[in-house]
Amino acid sequence: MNAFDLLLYLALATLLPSLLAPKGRSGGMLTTLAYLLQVWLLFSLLPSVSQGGSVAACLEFAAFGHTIGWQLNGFGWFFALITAVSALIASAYATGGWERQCDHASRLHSLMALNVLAMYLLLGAADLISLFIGWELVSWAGFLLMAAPGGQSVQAALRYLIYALAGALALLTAIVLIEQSSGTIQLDALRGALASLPDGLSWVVLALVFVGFGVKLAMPPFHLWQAPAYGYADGPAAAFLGAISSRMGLFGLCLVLVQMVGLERLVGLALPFSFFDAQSLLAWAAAITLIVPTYIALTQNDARLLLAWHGIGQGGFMLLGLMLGNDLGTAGGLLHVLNHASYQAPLFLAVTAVVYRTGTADLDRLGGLIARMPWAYVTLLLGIIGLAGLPPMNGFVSKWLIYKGLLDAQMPLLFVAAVIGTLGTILSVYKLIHNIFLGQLRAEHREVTDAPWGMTGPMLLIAGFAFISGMLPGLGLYLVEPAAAALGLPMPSFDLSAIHAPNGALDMLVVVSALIGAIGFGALLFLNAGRSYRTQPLDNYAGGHFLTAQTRYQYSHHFYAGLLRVIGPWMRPWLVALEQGSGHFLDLASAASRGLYYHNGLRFLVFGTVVGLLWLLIVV
Amino acid sequence: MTQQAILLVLLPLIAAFTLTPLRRCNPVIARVAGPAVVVSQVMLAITLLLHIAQLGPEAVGFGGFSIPLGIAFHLDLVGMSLVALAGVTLLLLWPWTVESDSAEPSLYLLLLAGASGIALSADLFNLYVFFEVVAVASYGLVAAPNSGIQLYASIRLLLFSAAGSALALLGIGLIYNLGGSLSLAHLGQVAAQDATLFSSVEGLSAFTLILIGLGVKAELFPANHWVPEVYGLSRPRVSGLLAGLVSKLALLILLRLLWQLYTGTGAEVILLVTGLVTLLLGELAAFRATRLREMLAFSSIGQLGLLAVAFSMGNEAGVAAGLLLALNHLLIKPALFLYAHNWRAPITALGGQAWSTPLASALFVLMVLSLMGIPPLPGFWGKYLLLKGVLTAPTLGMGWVVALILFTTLVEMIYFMRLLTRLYAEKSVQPIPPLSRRHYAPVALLGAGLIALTLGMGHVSTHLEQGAAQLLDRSGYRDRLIPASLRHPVNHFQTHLQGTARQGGHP
Amino acid sequence: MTPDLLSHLFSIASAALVAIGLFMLVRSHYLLRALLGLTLMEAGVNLFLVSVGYREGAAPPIAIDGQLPAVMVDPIPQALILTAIVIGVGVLGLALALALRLHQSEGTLWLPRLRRRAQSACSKEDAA
Amino acid sequence: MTMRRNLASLIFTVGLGLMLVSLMQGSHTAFPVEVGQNINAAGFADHGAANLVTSVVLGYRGLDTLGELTILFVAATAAGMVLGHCPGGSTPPVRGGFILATAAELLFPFLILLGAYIIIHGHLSPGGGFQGGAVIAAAYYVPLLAGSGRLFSEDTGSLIESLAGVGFIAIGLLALWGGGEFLAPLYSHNGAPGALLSAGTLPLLYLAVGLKVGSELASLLARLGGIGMEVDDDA
Repeated sequence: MNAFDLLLYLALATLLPSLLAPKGRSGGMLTTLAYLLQVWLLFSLLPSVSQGGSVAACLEFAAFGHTIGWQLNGFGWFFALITAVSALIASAYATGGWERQCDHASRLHSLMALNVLAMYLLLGAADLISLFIGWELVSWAGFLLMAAPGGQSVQAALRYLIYALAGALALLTAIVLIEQSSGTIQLDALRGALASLPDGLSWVVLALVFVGFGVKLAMPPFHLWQAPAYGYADGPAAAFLGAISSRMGLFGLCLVLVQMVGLERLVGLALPFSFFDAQSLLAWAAAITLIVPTYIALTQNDARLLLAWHGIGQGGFMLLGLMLGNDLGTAGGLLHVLNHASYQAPLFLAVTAVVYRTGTADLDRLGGLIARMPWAYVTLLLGIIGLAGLPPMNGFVSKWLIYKGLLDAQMPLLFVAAVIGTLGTILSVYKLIHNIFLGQLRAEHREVTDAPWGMTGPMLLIAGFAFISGMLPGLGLYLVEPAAAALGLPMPSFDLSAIHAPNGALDMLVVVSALIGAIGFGALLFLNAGRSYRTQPLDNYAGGHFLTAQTRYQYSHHFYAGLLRVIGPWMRPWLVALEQGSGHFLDLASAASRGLYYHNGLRFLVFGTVVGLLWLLIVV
Repeated sequence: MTQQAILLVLLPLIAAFTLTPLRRCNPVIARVAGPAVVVSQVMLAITLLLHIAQLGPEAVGFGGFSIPLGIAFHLDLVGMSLVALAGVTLLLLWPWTVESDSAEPSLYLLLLAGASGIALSADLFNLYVFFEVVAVASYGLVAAPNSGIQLYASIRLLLFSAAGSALALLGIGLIYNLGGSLSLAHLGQVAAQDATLFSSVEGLSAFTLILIGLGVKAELFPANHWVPEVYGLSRPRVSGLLAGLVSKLALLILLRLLWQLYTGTGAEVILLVTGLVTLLLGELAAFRATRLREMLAFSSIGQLGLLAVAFSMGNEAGVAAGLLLALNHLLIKPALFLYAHNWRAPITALGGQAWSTPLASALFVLMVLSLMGIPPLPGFWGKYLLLKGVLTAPTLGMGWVVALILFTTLVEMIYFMRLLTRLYAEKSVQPIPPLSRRHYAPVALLGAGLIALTLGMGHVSTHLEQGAAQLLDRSGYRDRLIPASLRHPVNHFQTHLQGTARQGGHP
Repeated sequence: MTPDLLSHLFSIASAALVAIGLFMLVRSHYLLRALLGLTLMEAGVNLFLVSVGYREGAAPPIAIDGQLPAVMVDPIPQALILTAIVIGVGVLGLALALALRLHQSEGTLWLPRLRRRAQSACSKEDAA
Repeated sequence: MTMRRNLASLIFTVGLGLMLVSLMQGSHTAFPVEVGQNINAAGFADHGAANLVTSVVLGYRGLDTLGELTILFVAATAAGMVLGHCPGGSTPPVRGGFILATAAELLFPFLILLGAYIIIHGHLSPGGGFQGGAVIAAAYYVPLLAGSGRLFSEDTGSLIESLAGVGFIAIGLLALWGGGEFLAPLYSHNGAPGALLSAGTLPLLYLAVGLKVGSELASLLARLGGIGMEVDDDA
């Protein structure tokens, strides 16, 4: 019984408290405590998984000539840690007060615990079958968590599940192909095993794997499901899902692309009649993932959907970094997983806190809450700075690494694409913070206060971590190291605050002190600039005329009207139309074949006989 | 020991023959006699199954004639397991509650006798006869409640099935015409000596005719139009029996024929195409089904098509996949039909019904998930092996087959998921009373069987592979069934008797 | 009649019976006529089976005064059709019984009408 | 329209027939038959039955015969279940008049006798249990048609049915438990070939078949005949 076994048992036991004590807060508290224990257990596993080591679980069974087991290595450990911490924060947040407004809190807790268990089973897979089992479990657990609130979330979750199941089928096919071509399903034995596949088969496997894992990563054209599914989930669940769930796709993709196929092979796999190879194709897919959902986020009017759309784009960043194969790209891609979790969770939690108090996430019906909910504002501010990838937050570090990696790998076009993506991010997160916290306060929100400390505490905690790990990126990179080692990818040298690249280093302490210096300078200017006029946030004015609270401040609606007039024609929802169209087609085909069965069927028997015999007479 | 195998047919037969007079003498004994006989039959089957699992398959001749002259049984893992499963299924779905003068128990026993014969017989015409026993018994079972429109269901089944049987008999005649024998092993030997014999137009036409004829019961495409109406009208137990058990019996005959006679003749392609069309039409039709029953009927068609595709691969993985999927379907479909009896309302009116019976609904979900092929339930292993089988099959164009399988599986997943989300929706319009006890018991037992199968998959997998290997083992089948001296039929018992007669006279 | 035609007479007759039987089975909207078609079909198949065992100039496989004829037809198909005929009789008997009952309860044996009723029964059965 | 459909159907049927003819042809050209010839060669010695078809029906393919009896039994049981007990009362629905009724009464013993003869000589000459059983069933059905009121007694019928069926199986099992295989011939040469008492247990088996077929067909016909049916106005 090693720590990994304990972790699995503990994850299983985490399901229990809220099942056994469906009423009251004791269930939630015990669950949170269990997550804390899981985090501690994971840290105790660190020595054994660093340097490419791994820990095998005693959970094992045999079927059809295969031994199916579980084994955690550094790569899985890295994701598992993020999972456990995200669950801890979300659970603490829910227990801390959010669940007072929720009638299915115990269901939420147990479903989140189920998700964590499923993710451990996926991340600790030792072979392709256990990987698939974990994958399906994650999909189903995710579906249940998304559907927990009922109503429109069920439809969104169902849509997700259909995408996920389609992906899983593609994945299963890929697994069978891999098993057949290499004769083994053990992940350890498969390291580099796919490098020698013939080109045609390689493309097939790559395509299937891309569909399989790409669905979870919501890479276009499979991106339609994610935003509503995450956005309409319960707030803490959305934070958890947004922080880690779709990263499982990245995990799987890396496992196949980096570990089994190898990036050298990807570079060597040229697409006929074009100048693309598999690596650049994937990198461009990542870049599209980065850009398209980000600009869709721009048009959203629901804060939760806006955030969820953003989460997709950031996944593109991670994949882009990992596809580079150089040390900076790897470090950036993996670090971005951690960093994204550390700011996406507080963003969702802050928005949830706003919803908790105001009852709406509609960006057209919020505003001016900065004075009413200052802590939520701080959290959201830290989060969006991270999301936009600006200093001093940790998002800046990972994005810097990726930009630098792109330039090092001499991919200027992709660099431009990444910058365009970041631009979109900045624009839309500004819309987010403006429409919620700045501008005119709405009259019905006059009495709103900050969320209870039980909720504010966890979200500030994690936002604080995002800030500190931005200042000291070595903290995050220290956790990334085992993952890169397990994948066999290079890492740049780093210390607590600085990353050393061959042509130019990044020392975040310097960046942060410069920034603080600049802010201090600005503050000095502001404080010495003389008396300022303070207005009530309920007040409004235009052209020097003071207006009352009844007159709406207009700029929150159609926020980027000018920009959208420019890019709007590019954003036709043709994929949505395609999705609906295939649904209609299925309906039509179904009606046709159903109609076939309500006729005098003997005719078909005879026609079938005749046609069969005739065919034989002609062919044989 | 293995000579007792004939008792698997005879026991239920004797019971069925004597049940009517017995009922007149003592109704109480008559009530328990049926189940008791089935139990003893199952026990005998399990004993023989263990015997075979240890010592390998065996052939059993009848009448003391050398085998091509007479009829023989071939006892292998798959056949024996099917006998045992048939007994268990019938026991689970036993008509405990019918009035005492109903003949339904007799029909159940006769069905069991026929099923045992089909599972074991190695003679083409004998298979046909036992198949007819099963078929006629199923007409009776569908008609049993005796109300007007159910009689129509029975007639419809009868018309299809009888037309199919005539075509199949024509096919058997063609085969006899070509090969000059009815013993599968002997025909296999003839086919091995003359490879062109069964790949000729006549040979393949015979296969096609038999495929269509048996396809009526195996729910394969051109002959499965009776399915939605009959399953929609007949009682859930009977629908479950037809979809779960009878269809597998028909398929087993086809498989024995395919692998003993038609290996490498192109007959696999015929089965494959039939299976694919069946699969596609069934799953697509189920997509828009308005009622659970209808959905199950069409999904059953789809599943049977999938089985045909799996078996047509003719490699060990494909056959093992087919066997596992068949077992899965056999465990699940009867239970689902029992649920459907309760949830008769249109699917749109079933919102939130699952909450009123949490445990039974959880079992329902488990079964549906296994049908969809979600790990680690047996259905998943079936799909996995199926893909493995298709991707190792030497035939060209398997990519399309895979694509079709994946597409139909997805369609299946979508309609089942729509159903499940509706069942677990928030609002419950008017709660439907929970499953009655006589339905609950078989459902629970079948669910327990499914869980046991899931947990014991490691153990089952070796037997599945063995069973698949035995089904595909042509030379072993022949060696077991045909004695070394084929040309000189020896009658041991007979010569023994003749000897005594010559020596010392005979009474 | 030429011997060539004679040797094909069996197959032509049985094929004709099967084809006509199948045609009747499919096209008949009246149950009893469909059953007649079924019977014709079975007759055709049985005829074919018997013809399979036929040899030119062969005698029936029956010993007369303890002596078997030199050339005999194949006895197996004869045994087979004996079985097949009885099966056919059984099925036909059951079908007629069903038809009688159906006529008593539904008042018609007109298949399209019955099918319509069955379909509507399928779809409104939950009312109970 | 109808004309055109009929023409299409005609062409279709002819085409199907031609296709079937082409399949059924060539039957006697390549005929590697061994089984039939072997039976012709060995059957007489194996069973001592002058009618080789009988030794196939009851000996070599005895299991088929059992199956076929089973089918008849299933059909009769199912039909009985569908039709119910003695429907339409004990009197036949049609009264045939004096001449018909008397003739049917007179015919009855002769038909029974003929049936019995066919059954008992099944192993010697064309005929046997099925044919004889059918004649016996007719003996009960003719009076029914003639309306003389003689209805087959269902209770006796089912008793004979089950006894005959069990008897057939018992003869088979006797061989199994005697150390041989199911349905192995017992005492094959207890009489001269061609004599009435010959061919071992085959006559006994045929007797069981004859009784079973006779009683089942008779009860089936009795049940069918017991129900009156009006002329269908739809047809």
